[in-house]
Amino acid sequence: MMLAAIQTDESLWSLEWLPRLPQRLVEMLLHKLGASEWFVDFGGLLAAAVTVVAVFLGAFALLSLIERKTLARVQNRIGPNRAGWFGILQPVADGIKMLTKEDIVPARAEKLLHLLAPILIGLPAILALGVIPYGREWTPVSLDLGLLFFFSIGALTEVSVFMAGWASGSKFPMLGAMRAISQMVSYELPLLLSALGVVMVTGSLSLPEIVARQEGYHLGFLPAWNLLTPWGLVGGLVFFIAALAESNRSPFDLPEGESEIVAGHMTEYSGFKYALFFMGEYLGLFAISGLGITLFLGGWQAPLPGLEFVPSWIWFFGKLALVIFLFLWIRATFPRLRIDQLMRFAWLCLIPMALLTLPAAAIWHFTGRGFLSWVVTVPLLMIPWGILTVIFNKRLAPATRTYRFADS
Amino acid sequence: MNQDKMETPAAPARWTWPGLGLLQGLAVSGKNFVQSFYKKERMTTVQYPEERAPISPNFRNFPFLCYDGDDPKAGLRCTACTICEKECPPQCIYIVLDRDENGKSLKRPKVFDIDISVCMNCGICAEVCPFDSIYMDGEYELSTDDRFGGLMLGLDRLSKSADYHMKLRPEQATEVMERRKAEEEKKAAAAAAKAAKAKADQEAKEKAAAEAGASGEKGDEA
Amino acid sequence: MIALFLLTILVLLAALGAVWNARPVHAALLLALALALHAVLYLMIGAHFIGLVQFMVYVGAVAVLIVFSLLITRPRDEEEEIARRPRTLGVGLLCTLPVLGVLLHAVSRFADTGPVATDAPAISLERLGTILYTTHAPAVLAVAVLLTAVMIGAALFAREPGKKSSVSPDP
Amino acid sequence: MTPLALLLTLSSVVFVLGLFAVLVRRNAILILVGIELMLNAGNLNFIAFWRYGPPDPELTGPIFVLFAIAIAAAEAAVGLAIILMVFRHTRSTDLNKLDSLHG
Repeated sequence: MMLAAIQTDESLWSLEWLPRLPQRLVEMLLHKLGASEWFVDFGGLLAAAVTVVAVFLGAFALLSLIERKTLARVQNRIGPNRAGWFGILQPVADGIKMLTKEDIVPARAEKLLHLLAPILIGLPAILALGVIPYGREWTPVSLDLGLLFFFSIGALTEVSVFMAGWASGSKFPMLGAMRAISQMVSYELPLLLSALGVVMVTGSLSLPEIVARQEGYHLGFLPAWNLLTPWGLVGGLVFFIAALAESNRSPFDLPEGESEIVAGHMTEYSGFKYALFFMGEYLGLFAISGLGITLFLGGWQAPLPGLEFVPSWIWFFGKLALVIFLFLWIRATFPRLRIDQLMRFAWLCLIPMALLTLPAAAIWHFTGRGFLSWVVTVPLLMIPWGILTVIFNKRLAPATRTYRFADS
Repeated sequence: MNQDKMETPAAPARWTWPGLGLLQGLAVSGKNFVQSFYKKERMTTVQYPEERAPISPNFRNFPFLCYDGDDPKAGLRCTACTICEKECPPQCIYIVLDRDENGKSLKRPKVFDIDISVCMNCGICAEVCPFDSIYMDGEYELSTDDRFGGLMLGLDRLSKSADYHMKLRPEQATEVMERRKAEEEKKAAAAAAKAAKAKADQEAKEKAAAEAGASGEKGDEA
Repeated sequence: MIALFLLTILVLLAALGAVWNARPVHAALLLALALALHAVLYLMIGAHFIGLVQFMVYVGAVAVLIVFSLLITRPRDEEEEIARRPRTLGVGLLCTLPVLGVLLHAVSRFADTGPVATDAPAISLERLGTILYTTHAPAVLAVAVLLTAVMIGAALFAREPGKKSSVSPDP
Repeated sequence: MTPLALLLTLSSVVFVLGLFAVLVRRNAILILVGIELMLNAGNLNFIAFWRYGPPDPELTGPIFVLFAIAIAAAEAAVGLAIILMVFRHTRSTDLNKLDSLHG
C-alpha cells in the first residue's frame, strides 16, 4: 500500500512524492473503505492542507528560535541555549508559557471582536499558504487564479488588524492599528504592481504555471528566473521591500514600534491570543516569502543545471530559508523608519518604480526577450531610478547637523 | 564589544551611490554574525550558573565582619564601638554590646545586624572602622524567598574569616595583616618594654626598700 | 441550492446589521462581512474571478477605507437608535417598502417564466481580457482616466488645507 | 424557487436595505455604507443573470461588474475624501448638522 501510494511519474529516489504522501495515503485509505468519490477528494485535500499547516507550524516554531539565535549572533551573544540541546526546545517552552498565561480582556474591550481578531489574523496566511507550489508535484491547491486569490485573501489581514486595534478599547492599539492599516494599504499597491509584471510576461495568474515558465537556463548556467531580467530585478526589489512592510517586519515595524506604542494592535492581548498574533505574523511572512520566491526566484526550480536530482521542494525550502535569513539580517541591521518617511517612500519611490516595471515587462515580452529587450528596458528603468535617487538624495538626505550652542 | 577602531567620521560626502549605506550596514552586521562563530573574543557572554566572570578587586557588595583565627566568636575583631552604626547613612546597622553578669563590657557585640534591604553599599562603615573589622563583601548571590529574615544578616552570617578576606581582596587584606602584625608587634614590644620597665621598677623598688631597710637597720643600730 | 439559501440568509443578516446597527464601527464591519459574503456567493456560483476581485476591492480597499475614515472622524454612536426615531423610521419605510414591493413583484413574475439554470459557464481569463480590451476598450480607457482623476482628486481633497505637502498618505 | 429567483430576491432586499440606510442614517459615512450595499445588489443582479440567464458568450455581465467595482471603489474614495474635508471644516459627519451654506 505504501508503495502504491508513492507511485509517481518520477522514480522512487527523486523523493518528489514525499510531501504528497499523506494525501495519497488518506485517499487510498478512504477508497479502500468504500467512500464516495467526493469524500475521497475531500479527505485527500484535508490531508494536503494538514500537511502544509503542520510543515509551516513547525517552521514557525523553528523560526521563532532561529530569529532569536540570529539576532543574538549579530549582537555577539549566544541566544537561547537553555531549553534542550542548543535551545532547540525553546519554542516548546515559549508555547507552554503562552498557553499557561492568564487571558486578559480589558474591561472596555468589545468582547466578541477582541476574541475574533486573533483568530482571523492567522486565517489569510494559512489560506494563502495553500496555493503556493512547493514542489514539482506539490501544490496543495492548484488554482487558476492563485495569485489573485493570494492578494484577495490578504485583504482580510487589514480588517482583522483593525478589529484588534479597535476592539481593545485603548489608545495604543488604536494608534497601532491606524498605522498598520495605512501602511498595509500603501504598500499593497507596490506589492500588487510589482507582481503584475510577472503576470504580464507569464500570461497566467496560476502560480504553478508561473513557476513552470521560469524553467531552463540562459547561456547554459544562468537560471531563467524572473529576477534575472531588468524588470524582474526592479520588480523583485520592490516586491521584497513591500513584503517587508506588508508583513510588518523591521525596518517597517512601526505598527508595533515598542518604543512608541508598546506593541501596537497587540498591546491588549496576552497569553494564547498573543501567540496567535505572533503565529499569524510569521505565517504571513512565510506566505509572502513563498509568493516572492514563486514570482521572482523560480519557485522550486534548481538554481544551476545538473542539480535537478535534488527534490524540488528542497530547493523551494532552501530559497525560503535564504529569503527569511535576509529578513532577519535586515531586522538586525536597520533602524525603524518614521511614519512620514515610510509613506513618502511608498508613494514617491516604490509605486513609480513598480509602475515602470509594467511597460518594461511589456516591452520585454514584445521585443523577443533577447538582447534588444535588454537594450530598451535597462535605460527605461535606470533613468527614472537615477532621477528618483537624485531627488531623494536632495530631499531626504539628512542635513548636516547643527548645534545651537556648541558650534558658535 | 567591537574591537574595530573607532574612526572619526569624515565630512559628509555630497553624493554616494544610493543604497551604499544600507549595504555597508548589512556588511557590518553580517561580519558580526559570521565572526561570532569563530572569534572567541567577540563572545563575551558567560554561562552564568556554570561559570562566572571574575569579579574586580574593587567590587563591593554589602559589608561583612572579619575575624582572626578559626573561632568566629573569639577571634572577632569588632569591639562593638558602634562607630559604624552611627556613621551608616541609611542606618541599617544595629549593634548591642555584650556585657558579663556584672554589667561590665566584654568589648564584643552581642547582636550585630545589617539589614541588606536597607544597606546601600556605600562602604562608609568599612572606611570608618578603627579596628579593621568591617569590610565590603564580594558576594552577589543573595536572593532569598524570605523578605524579612533573609535580608537581615546577623552575626552568624556576617562573620567571615580573615582568610576569606585574603582570598577576596588580597591587596587590602595583606596590607591590613601587615599593619595589624606590626601593631601587634609594637604592642607586644611595648608590653614587653612595659613589663621590663615594671620589672625594673619593681626591682628598683625592692632595691630601694632593701636599701631603706638596710639603712633603717643601720639607723636602728645607730 | 441549500448552501446558496443559507448564504443568502447570512448575506441578508449581515446587510441588515450594517443598516440597523447603532454603532458606526460595527455597522462598517458588518458591511465588510456582507461584502465578503457577496464574494463567497460569487465564488459559489462559479464567478471565481469576479468573486476574488470583489473580495480584494471591497474588503481590502473599500471597507478598510470606510473603517479608516470612521477612525479619523470618531463619530459618536448614533445618539438614538434608528428604531427610536419613529418619524425617520416611518419615512424610511414609506419610501423603501414600495420599492421592495415592486422589485419583489417583478422577481416573482419573472421567476415563474425565467430560464432554467445551466452549468456554470467558465470565465476564461484570456477571453475576459480579450473582450475587455477590444469590445470595451473605450470604456477601459474611460475608467482608467476616471481612476487617475480620482486618485489625484482624492489626494488633493484629503490634503491638509494650507499645508504644502507633496503627497497625501492615503487617497 | 429557482436559484435565479433566490438571487434576485436577495439583491432586491439588499438594495432596499441600502436605500433604507441612505434615507435613515445621519452619519455621512454610514450613508456611504448604504450606497455600497446598493451597488453590490446591482452587481449581484448582473452575476445572477450571467450565471443562470441565457448564455452570455460576450461575458457582458462579469465585465459590467468589473467596471462597476472599479467605479464603486473610485466613488468610495472620492466620497470619503469629501466627507473628511467636510469633517475638517465642521468637526462633524452628521448630515443633519451640515445645513448652513457658508462653510
